Amino acid sequence: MPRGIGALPLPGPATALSALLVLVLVAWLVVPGLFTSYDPLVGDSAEVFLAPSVAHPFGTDHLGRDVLARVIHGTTQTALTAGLAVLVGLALGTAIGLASSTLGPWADAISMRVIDALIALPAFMVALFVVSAYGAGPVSLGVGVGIGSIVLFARVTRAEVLRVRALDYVEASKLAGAGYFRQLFGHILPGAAGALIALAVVDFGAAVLAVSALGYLGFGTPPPTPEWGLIIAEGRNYLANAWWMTSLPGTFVLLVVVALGVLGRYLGKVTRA
Amino acid sequence: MPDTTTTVADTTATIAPALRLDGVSLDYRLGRKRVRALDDVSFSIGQGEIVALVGESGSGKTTIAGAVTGLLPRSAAITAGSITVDGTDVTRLSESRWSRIRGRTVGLIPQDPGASLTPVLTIGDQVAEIFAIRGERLGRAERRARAIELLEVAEVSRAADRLTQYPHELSGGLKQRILIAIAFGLNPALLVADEPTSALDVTVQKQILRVFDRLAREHGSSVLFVTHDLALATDHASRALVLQRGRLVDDAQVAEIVDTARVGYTRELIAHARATQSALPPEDPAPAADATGTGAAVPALEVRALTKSFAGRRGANATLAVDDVSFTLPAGRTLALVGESGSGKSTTARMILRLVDPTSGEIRLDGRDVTAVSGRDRLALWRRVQLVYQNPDSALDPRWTVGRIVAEPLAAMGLYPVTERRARVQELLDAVALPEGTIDKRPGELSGGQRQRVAIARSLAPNSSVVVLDEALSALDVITQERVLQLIESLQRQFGVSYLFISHDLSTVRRLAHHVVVLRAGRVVEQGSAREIFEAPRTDYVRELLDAIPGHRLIAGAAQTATTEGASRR
Amino acid sequence: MSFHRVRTRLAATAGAAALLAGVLAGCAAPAATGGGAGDGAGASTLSGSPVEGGSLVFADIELQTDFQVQKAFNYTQSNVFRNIADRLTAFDPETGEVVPWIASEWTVNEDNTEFTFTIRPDVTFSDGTPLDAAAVKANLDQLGLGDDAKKIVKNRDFIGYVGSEVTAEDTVVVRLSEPNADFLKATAAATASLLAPATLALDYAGQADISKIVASGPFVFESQVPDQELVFTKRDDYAWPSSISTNDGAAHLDEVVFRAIPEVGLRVGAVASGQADVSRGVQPSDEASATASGIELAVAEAPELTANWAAFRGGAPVVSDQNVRRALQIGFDREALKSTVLSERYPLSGSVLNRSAPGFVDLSDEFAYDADEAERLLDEAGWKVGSDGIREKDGQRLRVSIAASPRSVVIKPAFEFIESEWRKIGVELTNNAGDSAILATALGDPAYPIIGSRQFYLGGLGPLFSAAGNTNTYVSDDELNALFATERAATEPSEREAVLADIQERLVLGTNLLVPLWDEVQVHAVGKGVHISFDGGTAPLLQEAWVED
Amino acid sequence: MLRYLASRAGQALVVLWITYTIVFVLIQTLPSDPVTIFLASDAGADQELIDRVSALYGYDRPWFEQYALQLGNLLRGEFGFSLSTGQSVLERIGSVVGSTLALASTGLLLSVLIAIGISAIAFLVDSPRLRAVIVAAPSLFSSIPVFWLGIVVLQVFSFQLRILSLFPDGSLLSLLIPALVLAIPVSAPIAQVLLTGVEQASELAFVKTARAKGARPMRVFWHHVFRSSLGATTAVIGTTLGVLIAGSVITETVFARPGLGSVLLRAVIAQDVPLVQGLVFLTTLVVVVAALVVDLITPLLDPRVLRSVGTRGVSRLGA
Repeated sequence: MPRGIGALPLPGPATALSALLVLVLVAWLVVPGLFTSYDPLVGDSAEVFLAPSVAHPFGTDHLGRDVLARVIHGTTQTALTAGLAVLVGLALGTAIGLASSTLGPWADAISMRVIDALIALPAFMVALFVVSAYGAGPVSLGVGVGIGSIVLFARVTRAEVLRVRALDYVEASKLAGAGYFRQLFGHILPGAAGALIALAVVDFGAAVLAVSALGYLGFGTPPPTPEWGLIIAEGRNYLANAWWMTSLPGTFVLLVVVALGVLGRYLGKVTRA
Repeated sequence: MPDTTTTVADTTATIAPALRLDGVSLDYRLGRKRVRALDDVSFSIGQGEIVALVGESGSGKTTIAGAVTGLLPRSAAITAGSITVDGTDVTRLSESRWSRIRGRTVGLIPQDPGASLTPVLTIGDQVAEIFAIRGERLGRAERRARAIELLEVAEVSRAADRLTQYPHELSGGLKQRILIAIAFGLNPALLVADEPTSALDVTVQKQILRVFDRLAREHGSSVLFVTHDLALATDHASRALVLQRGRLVDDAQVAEIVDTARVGYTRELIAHARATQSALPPEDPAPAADATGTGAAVPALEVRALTKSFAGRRGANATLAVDDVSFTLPAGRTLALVGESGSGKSTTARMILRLVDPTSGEIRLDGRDVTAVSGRDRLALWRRVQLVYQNPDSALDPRWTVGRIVAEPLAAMGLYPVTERRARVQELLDAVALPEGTIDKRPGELSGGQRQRVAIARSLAPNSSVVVLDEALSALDVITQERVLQLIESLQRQFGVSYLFISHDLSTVRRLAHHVVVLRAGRVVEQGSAREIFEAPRTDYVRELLDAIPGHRLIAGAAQTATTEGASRR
Repeated sequence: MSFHRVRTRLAATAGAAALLAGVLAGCAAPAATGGGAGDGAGASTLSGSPVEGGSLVFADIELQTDFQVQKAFNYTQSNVFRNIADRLTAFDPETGEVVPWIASEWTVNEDNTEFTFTIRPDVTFSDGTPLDAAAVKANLDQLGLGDDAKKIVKNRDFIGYVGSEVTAEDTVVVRLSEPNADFLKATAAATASLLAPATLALDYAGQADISKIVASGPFVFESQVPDQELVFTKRDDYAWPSSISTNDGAAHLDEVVFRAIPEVGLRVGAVASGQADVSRGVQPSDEASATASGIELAVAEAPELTANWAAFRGGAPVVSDQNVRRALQIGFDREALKSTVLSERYPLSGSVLNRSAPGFVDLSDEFAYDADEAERLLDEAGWKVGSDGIREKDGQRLRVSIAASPRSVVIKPAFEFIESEWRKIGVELTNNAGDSAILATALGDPAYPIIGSRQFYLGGLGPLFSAAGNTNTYVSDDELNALFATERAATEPSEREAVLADIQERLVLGTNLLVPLWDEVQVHAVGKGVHISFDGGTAPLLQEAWVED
Repeated sequence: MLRYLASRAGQALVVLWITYTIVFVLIQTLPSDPVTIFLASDAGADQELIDRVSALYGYDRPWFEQYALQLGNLLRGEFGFSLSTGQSVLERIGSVVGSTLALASTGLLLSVLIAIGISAIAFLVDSPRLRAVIVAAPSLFSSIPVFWLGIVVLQVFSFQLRILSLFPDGSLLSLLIPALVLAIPVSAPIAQVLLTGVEQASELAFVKTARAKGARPMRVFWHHVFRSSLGATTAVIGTTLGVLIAGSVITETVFARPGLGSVLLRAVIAQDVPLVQGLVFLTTLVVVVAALVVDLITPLLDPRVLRSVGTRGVSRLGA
């Protein structure tokens, strides 16, 4: 196979669809009002437990609120929580990863032990503990879940930095007289960024699920604020007589997570040049 | 299966040819895009014939090898024509059908012995696997005996011990021998050898090919010998097919090619090959600074008793990577460090660049001792000595523009006022003869040769007096190689820069070097002026090296064709 | 209105219950009669002649691991204790009277400080030791004084307990430092279950371990799979049930198994698929489908408990203003609440106490829904409507939050509804109902604005709301404390009824500390052929239950 | 090898110590005093009792004393008593650890089988469409909320089909089905590793060699593709234990199974510090030991690793 071919990945239909979905989400984030006329908080007592219909594509819940409206308006809170989680993981993880891969053997040994410790310390346990201790809220949820993804980011950062550092052009810039930070910000980080961005995108999806799991265990974002994880978690109580309350938002979130995965992999491919 | 006689040079029209391609065109799918890799390629190989398939990277030779063995990536699709192997049409076969054809009908000797053996299985398992594939039920003892037998035929040393070893414990040469043993063990009608030795040292290459030729003769197998090296092709094949950008441009008996190549492209290749083979090393105008280095002028670089020992892992005793190496590089000259892989030439270079700390010895640059410089002094050192890497793809940050790349030393070392830097960069790009506008391009938009030129420009940016060329030509195609080579020479004349030329390829060394230092296992075997080394080598090792350079028939011309080993037998 | 009570075996019929339910609901809800004839919606199912033998699976919402009797405040604990242990006295939900059990009779001195119990003879613990006066004293002492060495808290209902004295082999005299008429009732509570001396000798860990608890009840611990099931077998020589039991001897059932279904949505299905005979905690939205699939819904009322309420906490500045409290009290439509997230099986409460409780006074007209009045009060309190509809006062939003136990199936949705109602009058509510962790912290935090709860109050309302230490309001209201004192001192029933009325008035209207919500009921799904009844604390009376085969 | 074992054991101890410290810090930063929470039930909070209990558990000491005290106790295997149940922590954990182990190990086994199945099919099918679907499976699996899956499974198997007991009845099915639910998300990362092996397979030189020998696709998969990704796979399995625990917390809740999951949940809710500490310490111990075992067997499965032994490479952690 000739060299070069296969290196340039064109977005396939799956990637395109995923991107589209994410765009829709962004729109929901900015102007949710444009996408639904229903109030996500105040329901209509006369319209409880309505099955999905044209008027209510996702049906209505136990308070007669339009489930789709809650999903749409829930985007904000979800993005806030999951976003914070990703941020925590990214910031701390990258820091540890950089330390271990650029600050010499001692730093490496220490950070690797810390990483091992974080692996050994079940992430979910920590999340559970943080959230229960500080009460469920966007911040505690975000931080609690975020701690869990530190390991991932640390590992990927380390692996990527080591990979990039091994490339001749980094040594070349050293020979060109570039100092630590020049190399770091000029070559190493930009080289590793791709994989990290990709991971961040995927991790976002994972965070949404983790938050949902916590919601199921009773540590969800307190109502009225709608949040995907909690919508699914709470809806489960009505699975027997109102399957749509949990299943439709659940399927939707599933699609989102998968889409983010697809995008993440694509970004990974593109940026890893 | 129609047996036409239309194909070129079908010497055995009477029986089914071992291989026949009829107007084969092939595309690679990339998303919605299609890239043509082969365009209407037709040829055939007679029973017992050894045919070389020559072409540069990207010419499609590997694609042909893949198509013939059914090992193309899934993105490949044959759009026209047919492929017939030993009488069977294999143009469109399912994987399972292919698995019945492969091995016994068509075998493969892969390109990269290093990666071609399953790392987690013992050699024994992988050799013995062919018995299982052939459906032979053998007892442990017998399986072992047969495996050893196969290995010994391929001249694998200590065959019995190898069975329990894992690939990563063996040298590249051994691995390739084992792969050859496996391929011949299945005794296929057609054997495809895909660049079988491109990853190996010349001397090893020679031994391997000797074994290969012998086995091919003994088995009377037909061989498709894929290579980028015309010299190699002419040494080992009776007929040569020349590919260029997916088209078959030439198909002729080696004898003819050697005398009178009809096709222009072939002629170009021949010319280059001959040039590198036979050209006399450049004359050294100045009195050659002799080994003791007491030359008149201050040498650009002086190395005295340089030694590097690596501590063995977990108590294993230390190994000497570089052992008491001394040489002198006169100003404005080129000194070649020659040696096969593991000879310590790269380590030496890296010590000179102070990327590796010497264990002992002394390095003098323009007379100043730089053996132990660090911090600021090391920066100062790098202003004088620069490095050009083997692989231009990894040597340039794909995210940076050429301009920024070349300017990096200037920026980092704070040379030239910011305003003048771009001008300086342009100047350098002109010096390495890169087209207008390259300055704003990114490496991805350039060809391999152009990238290497950018790398060279960067190495010259800080007005360095010594440039270390670490295998700087080996990654390039022959024609490109030639051009870059000429550039390097002209730059030396222009700027009087001195080169430390690290290479395993004696033919390029011969073109470039005034002085040659031959390393083996970290020690200097022989050194002296290029002439002495190439005309009158004093040691057997160097002689062996020189002898291993392929292309004897090219130099000797048509006369030797009949007698050279590996010639076709009909 | 006793006729639709769980324990009325004769009167209760589907029609009657449904009719009443309809009345209470203010509209005839379909689900009420859903099951059709034969299955009395909301009635006890003790009809026909008992069948001996068999096993009954009671699916609770969770299984407790801590059975230290002092802390048996949860249904999950009292449900077990009711069937394995006996008490000095029993509470008759029909009459609201305290009736004899292990104490065959008793006398109280005129100032309610000295109680003399006569202990029924021939009662033995399952380990053979006699339940005599000495054993009773041992129990009362631990309850009344606690045992610090064993980290055992004292029973909050045993106010002023000084000590007991065995005056005759069948007589125990209890002395209190202050009058407490409610002491008698306190001895009828699950938290006053009598244990064998052997058990009392154990430390906290030992007493918490159900497998180590020895008592005198109709069922005896057989085996357990921790966190999964508790198995009890009938005690053949049991012959001392309280006078409210219809079965004077040993239990009909050979064996009872307690299991847990934490998932609300699975509780009806468990009974429908025959995997549980009785399942507690059916949520309103499942009632219709339950009756439709021929499952009986037994509604256990809880005169031993208070009604469901929301209590304002003294330490929280936002609700320190009585106008605000009043506004929140009348600021939501209870009928809508009922029709949306509750069902006709949940009577709207008219006070702190359940309608079925003795001394209940209906104050519901006094806090009827009046949004305009609520808004007026809030304006008056200085809370002006802000840009996003939520009221503000000097930069601070009118935000309150509520914590409540996850065990109630209706309290979280109920407050989701109330949240949307309060939003209309400009109040923002953060609904932490169902978050156990927050509840745990909130209980100890006086500044946490609102707690939603309902509690056993056999020891009187005093312990729940008197001293500043009470975790419900953290408010010590002198007038209230005075009332509590008079209540405890009161000897004449009529006198006590009057005081109790004043207390309710004071709590709900005087201080507006409590927002009455709905009467406490526990809706159980009961499988076909299962006959069961419940006591005044909604605990199953398995001694008189049976299963048709 | 001995030296290596020793050094890894040393590392394991360090890891344990770090985790203990992390947990200790977490607990110290608790906004509320666990003892208060424990005692401030509906019964009302009695301050003197609170003080006495905290003294009893040593929570009144300065943090550094507590740090040393509790660490010492853990090292001596004294896990103290659960605040919320008064039981000995070991007793509490011991009473349910069995069922969690059963669930977790079965789940792990199933997830590995699922992963192998997926990658095998992905390697063997010719149709690119079908392959695309199969390759998407892992990311799908890791995107399904476990509790949702569990409840649906119960509705179907227990209520509709009535073949599964709602309460764990010790039957094989009542173990297999929850284990399967648990295995779905756990299989995802394992499958991903195997799949990357499969995806590279078409480029990998040694796979080419194997195919060139004329080996049938199935043989190529087992002897070469699968066999050579086995090292990486075990490494990943070593790191899925976290997911496994998270999964079992939820699975155990949905299926009302007793186990560490539900114990942990209650302990955390009650902020039962000794119990939480004990749980975390023990699970950490398990995970660390597992990682150690993985490290020791990986070289056997992949001889290449031996060279990098001693330096725990990221590659082998499957990042």
